[in-house]
Amino acid sequence: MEITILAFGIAKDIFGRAWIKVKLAEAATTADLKSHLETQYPRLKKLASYMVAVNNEYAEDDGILTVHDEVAIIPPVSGG
Amino acid sequence: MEITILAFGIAKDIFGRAWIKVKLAEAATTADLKSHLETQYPRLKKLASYMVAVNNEYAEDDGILTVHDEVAIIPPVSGG
Amino acid sequence: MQTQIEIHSELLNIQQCIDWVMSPDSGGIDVFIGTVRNATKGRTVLKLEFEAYKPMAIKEMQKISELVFERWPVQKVLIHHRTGTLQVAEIPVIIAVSAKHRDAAFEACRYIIDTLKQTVPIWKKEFFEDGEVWVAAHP
Amino acid sequence: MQTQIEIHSELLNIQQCIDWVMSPDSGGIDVFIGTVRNATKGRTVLKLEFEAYKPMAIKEMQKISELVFERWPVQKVLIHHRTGTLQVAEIPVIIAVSAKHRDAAFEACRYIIDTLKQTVPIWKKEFFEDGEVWVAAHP
Repeated sequence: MEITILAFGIAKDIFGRAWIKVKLAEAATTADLKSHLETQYPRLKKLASYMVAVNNEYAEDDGILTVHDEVAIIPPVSGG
Repeated sequence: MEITILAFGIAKDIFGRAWIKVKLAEAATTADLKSHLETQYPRLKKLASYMVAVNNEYAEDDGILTVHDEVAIIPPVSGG
Repeated sequence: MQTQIEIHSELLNIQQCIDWVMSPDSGGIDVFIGTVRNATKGRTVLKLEFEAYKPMAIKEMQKISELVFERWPVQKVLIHHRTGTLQVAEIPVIIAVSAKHRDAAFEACRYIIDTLKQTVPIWKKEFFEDGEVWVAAHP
Repeated sequence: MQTQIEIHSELLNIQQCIDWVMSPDSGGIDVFIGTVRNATKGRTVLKLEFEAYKPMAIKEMQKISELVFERWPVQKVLIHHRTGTLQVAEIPVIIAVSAKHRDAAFEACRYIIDTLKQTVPIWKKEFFEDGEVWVAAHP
């Protein structure tokens, strides 16, 4: 399946754009997405941390992704 | 000696005016003033507490008063 | 160490207070705004009257401010207190503290209002439908 | 339980925020105002840029507000956050909390800003004379 991944903050700089598309196996998990992205964009591993958000909620590593989800990469936040 | 005593808040109600004059022995202390006032105005003893201020500072009971001091009765404060 | 302390009977101006404490080397401002509540222990409050022993009150506020600057790394401290008659929802007190880091601003601001209520010679009379009372006067 | 949460790129208006949280049954309001500081760790800051993942940021702010109402007896909670380019001394965030008693207002306000900085998806880029950096991105 092909999923669109939104990027914010430094993740946007790392991807070079505000969203990318990635191809994942059906029933792929958040952890699968992370390892896919880290292979393609090794700079992600240099971050202090980063989270994946699915449908505007922080996602667990074992959460299963579908093509209907809104998926975003959340680097360390720094608002306020 | 005769000293003018300023009154604020409920002390003004108790004295019936914003200041009174009291006659005290030379070298009278804050404690002497208090017992003098409490005899004349027993309602003072009903207060939760009250302090004497001398020259805009809270005074100790053993502080000695002079005719040149600005003396005030400070009932429980409730600003803010 | 910059302090602005005022006691007067005019309306307090929030924006002016905040403008005064702001500074380009501050990262945060904490502001406490007291407001006249419409009830005390279930009794409807019609209005309040504040009276101050002004020279001593200013002096006590200055002491509080000096202690704050000794204890916390803050940049500016403002304390404005109003006197006279205040209606419900009006503002008797504004305290504003700016600091590089927010922790100091929060802690100092809270310390100031807590201490002001204990030491500064200002008195408040509450007016109810059926009477009036000097707050805290009696046990 | 009244909450006002906004994220936008317009100037934040302090007076409007405070007017909104005020209420006749409140006795105190605590307000936290973030301001853009002119330096970070000794380096001169020229400007900041704030970016938000807006729908998720609003949702996270709502969660914070709900938790505040569960935990403290507060009356109104307001969180306004700005996005876009901010100059030194401009205001990225205003948090205001009204309550019957000041303790709840202070504690809730501080909890909100502390938690916002940990969970709400908003990012800040600092611009220096010789470069720029996403705050907190790297260890």
